[in-house]
Amino acid sequence: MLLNQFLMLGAVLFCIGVYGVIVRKNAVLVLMSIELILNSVNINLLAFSLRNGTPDGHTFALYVIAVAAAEVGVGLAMVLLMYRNRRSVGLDDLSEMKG
Amino acid sequence: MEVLSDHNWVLTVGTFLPLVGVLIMLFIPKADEALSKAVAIGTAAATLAVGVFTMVQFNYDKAGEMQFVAQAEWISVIKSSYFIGLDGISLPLYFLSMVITLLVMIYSWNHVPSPGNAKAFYILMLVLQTGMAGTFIARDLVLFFVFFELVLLPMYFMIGVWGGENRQYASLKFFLYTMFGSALMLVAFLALFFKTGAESFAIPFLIENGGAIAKNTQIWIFAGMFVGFAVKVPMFPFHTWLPDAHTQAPTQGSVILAAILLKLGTYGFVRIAIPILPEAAKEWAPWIGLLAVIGIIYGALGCLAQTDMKRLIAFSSVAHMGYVMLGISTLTSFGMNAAMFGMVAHGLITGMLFFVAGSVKERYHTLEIKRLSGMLVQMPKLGWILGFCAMASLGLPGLAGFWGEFPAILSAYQPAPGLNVTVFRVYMVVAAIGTVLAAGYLLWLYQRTAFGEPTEEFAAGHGHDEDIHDVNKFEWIAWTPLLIAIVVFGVYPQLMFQVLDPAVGVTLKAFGG
Amino acid sequence: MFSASTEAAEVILKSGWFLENAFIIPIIPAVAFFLIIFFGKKMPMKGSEFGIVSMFAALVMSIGAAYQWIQRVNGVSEETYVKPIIRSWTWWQNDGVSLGIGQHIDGLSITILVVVAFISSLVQIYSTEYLHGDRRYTHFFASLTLFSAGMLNMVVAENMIQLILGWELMGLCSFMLIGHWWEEGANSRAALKAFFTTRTGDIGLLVGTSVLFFAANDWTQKTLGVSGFSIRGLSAWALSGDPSSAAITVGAVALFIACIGKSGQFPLHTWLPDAMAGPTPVSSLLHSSTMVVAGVFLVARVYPVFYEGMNIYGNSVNFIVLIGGVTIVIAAALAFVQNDIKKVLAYSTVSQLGYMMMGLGAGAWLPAVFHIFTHAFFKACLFLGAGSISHSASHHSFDMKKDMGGLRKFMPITFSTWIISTLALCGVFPFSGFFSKDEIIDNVGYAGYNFFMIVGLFGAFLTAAYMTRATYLTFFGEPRGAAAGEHHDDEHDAHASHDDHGHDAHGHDAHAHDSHAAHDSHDDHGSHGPRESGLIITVPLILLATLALGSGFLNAPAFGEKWENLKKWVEPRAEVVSVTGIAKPAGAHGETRLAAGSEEPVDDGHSEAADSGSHSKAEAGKDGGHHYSDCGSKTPVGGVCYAPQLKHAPFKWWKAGMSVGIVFLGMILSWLLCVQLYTRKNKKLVGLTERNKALGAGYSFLANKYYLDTLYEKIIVRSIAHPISRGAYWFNQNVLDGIVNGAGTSTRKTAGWVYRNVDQKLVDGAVNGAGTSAENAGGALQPVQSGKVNQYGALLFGAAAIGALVLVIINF
Amino acid sequence: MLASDVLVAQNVGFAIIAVIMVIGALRVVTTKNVVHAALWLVVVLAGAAAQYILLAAEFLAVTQVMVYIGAVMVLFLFGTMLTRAQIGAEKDLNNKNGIIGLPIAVLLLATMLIALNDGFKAEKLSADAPLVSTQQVSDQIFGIYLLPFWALSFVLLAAAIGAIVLARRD
Repeated sequence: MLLNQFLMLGAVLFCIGVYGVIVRKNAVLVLMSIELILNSVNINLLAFSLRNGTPDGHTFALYVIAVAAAEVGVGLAMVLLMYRNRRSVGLDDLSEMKG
Repeated sequence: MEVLSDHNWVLTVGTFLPLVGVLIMLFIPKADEALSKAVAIGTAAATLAVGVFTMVQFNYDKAGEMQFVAQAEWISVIKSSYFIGLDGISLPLYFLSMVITLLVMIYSWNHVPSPGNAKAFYILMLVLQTGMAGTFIARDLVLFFVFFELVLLPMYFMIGVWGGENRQYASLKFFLYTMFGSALMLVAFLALFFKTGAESFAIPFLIENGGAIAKNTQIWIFAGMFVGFAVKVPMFPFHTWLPDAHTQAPTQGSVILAAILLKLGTYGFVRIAIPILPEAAKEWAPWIGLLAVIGIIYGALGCLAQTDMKRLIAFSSVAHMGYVMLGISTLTSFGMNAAMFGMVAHGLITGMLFFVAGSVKERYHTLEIKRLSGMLVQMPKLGWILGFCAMASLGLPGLAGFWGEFPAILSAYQPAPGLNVTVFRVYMVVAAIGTVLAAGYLLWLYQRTAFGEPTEEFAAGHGHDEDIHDVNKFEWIAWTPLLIAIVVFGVYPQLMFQVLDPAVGVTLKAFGG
Repeated sequence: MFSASTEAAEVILKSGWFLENAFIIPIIPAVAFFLIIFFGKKMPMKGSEFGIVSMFAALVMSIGAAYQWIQRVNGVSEETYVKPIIRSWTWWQNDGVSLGIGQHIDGLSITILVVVAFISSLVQIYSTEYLHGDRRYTHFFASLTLFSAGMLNMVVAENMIQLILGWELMGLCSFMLIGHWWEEGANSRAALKAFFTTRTGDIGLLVGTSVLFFAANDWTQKTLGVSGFSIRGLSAWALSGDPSSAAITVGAVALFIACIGKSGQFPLHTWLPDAMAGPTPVSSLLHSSTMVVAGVFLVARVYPVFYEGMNIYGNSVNFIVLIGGVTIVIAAALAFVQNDIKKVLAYSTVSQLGYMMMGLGAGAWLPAVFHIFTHAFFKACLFLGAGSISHSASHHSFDMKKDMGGLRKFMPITFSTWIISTLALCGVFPFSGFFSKDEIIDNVGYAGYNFFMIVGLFGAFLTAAYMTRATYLTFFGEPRGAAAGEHHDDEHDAHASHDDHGHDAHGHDAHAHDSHAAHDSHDDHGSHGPRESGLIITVPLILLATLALGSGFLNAPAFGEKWENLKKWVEPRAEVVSVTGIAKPAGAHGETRLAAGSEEPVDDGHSEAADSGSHSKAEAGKDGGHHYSDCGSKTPVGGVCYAPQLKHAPFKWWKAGMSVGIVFLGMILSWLLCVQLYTRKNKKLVGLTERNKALGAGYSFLANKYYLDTLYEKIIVRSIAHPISRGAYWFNQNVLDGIVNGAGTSTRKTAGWVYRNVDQKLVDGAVNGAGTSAENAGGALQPVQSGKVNQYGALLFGAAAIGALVLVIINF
Repeated sequence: MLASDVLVAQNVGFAIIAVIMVIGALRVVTTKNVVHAALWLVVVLAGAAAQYILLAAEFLAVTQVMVYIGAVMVLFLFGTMLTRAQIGAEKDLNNKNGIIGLPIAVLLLATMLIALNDGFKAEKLSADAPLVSTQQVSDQIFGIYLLPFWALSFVLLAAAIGAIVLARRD
């Protein structure tokens, strides 16, 4: 069982996530893509952890999951707020930073 | 490197004093604007005092060596240390940053752009000051990078909050563009670090070992740095953020941007890219020179096409930094000296021009060149100052601009051994033509704005009379030093050359320069 | 510190305080400039006193220096090379080389110093009256003084950079002075044009200086221990046989382009007539006698460079002679079709400058310099005379046809000075112009440029003709227009009107028929008829006229050797000077000092001079008995030359007689024409027309008169002068002017195009394109600014990806 | 059972799961229907959990299932419900010039793959490597990594409060 197969899987997921982040307009979907990215990271972490036989990877994977949970919570809350304010979750409707 | 002076604390103090000021200001109620202004200016003045002290203590006979060197553990994990020092190249810019900041603050006393909030504005300027000064003394790449980026944020807010109508766009463009550049720059730094055996980020160390890197690798690393610095300079293809940033930024922002921030890029070339990677520099020099002369002509054309005074000045920056980069690209100490001088001169002159533009805007509420006319009739002093700066900027001998421009052109006649002479001589002629274009657009600007009769809408008795007043007290205080400096350096350039020359010589050891 | 050679100079050569400290001369007016700027307005005389005092101080110092220089020269034999007094302080250092600022005082600089200081003083006095009550009186004097500072600095310049400094300062001042009445677009445009045209020429100055510096620096450092900017170094280098012909030719041509611009030589002369938009004193000082000779001065200053680079005395026609000759004719022809008296003078200035250039190009160094000297006096006098007329007689009009005529009765002093200067300009014996101009023409011929000698004579003819015409129109015939006191009522109202609210002096430009009117304003005599101007104006005229009459005798070979004073004092002697001592690494002053000591021709210098003198006896005869040396002809042995050996045409009365004859011919012809044209025009017009139609061109004098008659009635006829001048004028206005102006506009157009299409669409678009699809890649900057999260993501990851890629590639 | 066929089984398992995950992930970023996207995400996350098991991280696998599929997905679905009236396909989920996402993603992927391939060519994961016990993990969390843990707790707290503040209807 190769180390690379996991890493590469991680890489593929990561890139798909990136693609999603860039392409998607709907906030919820963007958040999902971010989840993809995070998971790919987790897979890497665990793979290395197994390779080195140290538990650090696990620890941080856990942390990542926790952070992800928090992020999703806040993110969705923001989406809700946004939706409430402007009946839409299209990210390009967020034009505060537009020049 | 032995410590040349026991005052190795001055640099640290001079750099971080502004932050202390910031701390104090944080406890000042926002309402009490006068106080926070006073504190900020006081801090800047104190910083400048430290700067003066540094200048006094500076050992001019050893301008070539690093002085006031201080080194301390910082991030040992990545072998980066807090390593600072000052030599003939850094000194003028280091000092200039302090002066400009103080003057800008004085100018801001009654020119805080809308939407007010002087406290925040001044805090940003202080932070900016730290970043700028730090960049010029950092002797460790990571440290350099940190300061380099530290400058970015305050400027972003300055433009984004206090800027013109189109500020968000401009600020964002500025931020992302520079960010993009710095990303590559960081990569280049890392590559450098690993390629030199991952031992240290200290510049002297890298200078010693950088030459050993394989040539192709050097070229790649240089490419990274090139983009990073060239965006900041800005060189020809990377310049488009500049006009927007300048046009939208508040006067103070433009002045600092023109006077100091642009220099960070060129300084990076002189201090980091070229000495560390001589081989790559040789390879890149012709291309840098090419972009430089394109920038010269191109910036001039851009100026001629402008209808907005501030935008015109912004474009002229592109042209002038072209001369600086041309000087650098020759890789001769002749050119380097010219470039360094040009950087300071451009800082003084263009800074001054932006001041004037700001005051014009404040009086006429517009910078549309065709709406402005007969400034000399309504505000003779301001008009003459504008004329003075225009003359200085077009490189009139006897004023500072000339000493950055002419030697740069001169140096292009004989670039460093190993560079294609013919190519550079062509550059020389093109650059010389650029001086004429410079005269063209500046005088054209001057003729249209200052000469003639005031236009209808601004003629006396059309409701603008109370706005249109001549130079006021704070402006005088803020401008006089710059004007004097422009004349002094123009009449006696040796003041600066004697500091630069040895240091530049050291920098170019790798070229036998 | 001194460049040391100077103390050594005292060893045998006399020197003196004035010579040693000549560098102060430009500093005085420079200081005065700042005084005027800062305190001028508060002073009783509005700052003019600073200017005048400083100019007189400069004048005194120059004269002192001149006196001491003459002592110095007389102290040694005819053949000895007289060291210039050179002092230099480190001005800036670069690449370890320290480049100096200082003084390089020799006969040439002394001559010009005196001229400049003298004329400036007079013009400043004159201006106090002429611009009395002008709204920018103080500014005017500030600029005028700064101008003098610039010119003087250029004259004493020790090296090219210092020279450029003065050169550009003058450009700046002429910009300010031409545009002095900038309320009118015309004036500010003329100012812009002048500055821009000269600036264009300055490309040549920058490039040429760079080329010469790098070509010469090594040699000069090694041999003389001075930088490649130093004028002395360049001169010696040029004659040392060291330079590659390519380098020195390129350098010389480049420099000469700058001279073309500055000295209004063809084809860059178009700015000079427009420059007459400035106040008349300005035209008199800058655009006749001092600034425009800067170009000529530059050529004379580093003459060896041009001597070698242009291969003067070579059998082929060289660039300088060509340009000079062309300019003479073109400008002189143009002077015929002018009605504005100042424009006539402007074109005559151009053509006189052509003479100087032609002289220099043909190796007639001394006559050219001498012509600068004399021309300064009479041309200044003419301009001030014109100013005096417009000031007192013609209500600020300069139109000879409309507003002048018959003035000799009203203004005798102006008239007589004018006549003297005109005769001098035309080169009538014994007026000063004769001695200088005739020398030039002689020497041009003597150097083998026969064609150009004829050009010169033809030019003299034309000069005489158009000056006669101008004189006639102005002073003879019946008073016309303002001179006859016409429409002086509205003038009066005008003056009254702005005596009431004095501020807007420009208030009545609208109906003032000449742009100069408004600003010479506040002349209380607005309501009188023409009359003589006051003393402040006439005294300078008289002084100048005296010199126009007398200055020629300073160098009058006509009366034999001992009259050739200027030749003795000014012309650098071509002697091989030993520099054996200096062939050490430069810079170390100890060596340089001792070196400089041995540089004095006492020891071996003389022996050389001796034997070179001995073998010169051979050609002494055909060389007009002048001392002969190798300099310029072959590489100097055992030393360096600072000046080439120049030939001098022996003076021949018949030649002089011939040229004077031509001049008189021109005058008489022109005079007769004028009489017929302007006085009896109406009688002649009728009746003769059809007779001429019948008999065609078969008439001699009468018919020609008629031809010219109709010509001035704007009917197309075949005559010599007309097509040339018209053609030239057309060429001038449409082609050259068109190019000058067109260049500006077209650049702006291209610029606009580039800006719109390349900058905004391509480059900026590329940036913006980062986030946007192709179709909106252009104008609307949709993408990066959109502030959309996705696009920040795109940028972020994009950058990351590229960064990673770079890293990966590097690590391969 | 024998290590070898275990390995074979693992490899086969990995392959299958990986394919499913990739497909799922692709659908997540391409589907036109938000709810579907959420469900596809479930698939990916579940796959990830399975991979964790293959990587001998049971505890994490469990956590993954509980936290993600249990909590996060529900959140997502709620979010979807709350923010969008109709469930079903809709047109503009993608922004119009997102197309550049593709090159960037591909470039990134290429880079990574090159780098990985260059880095650990055929490095094996030894099946008999010392497995990490949950106890070790907990020891670390409450041992050397305690500080991050606290930080994390604050993050969660902040997140919770923040979410409430944001989402509170007032």
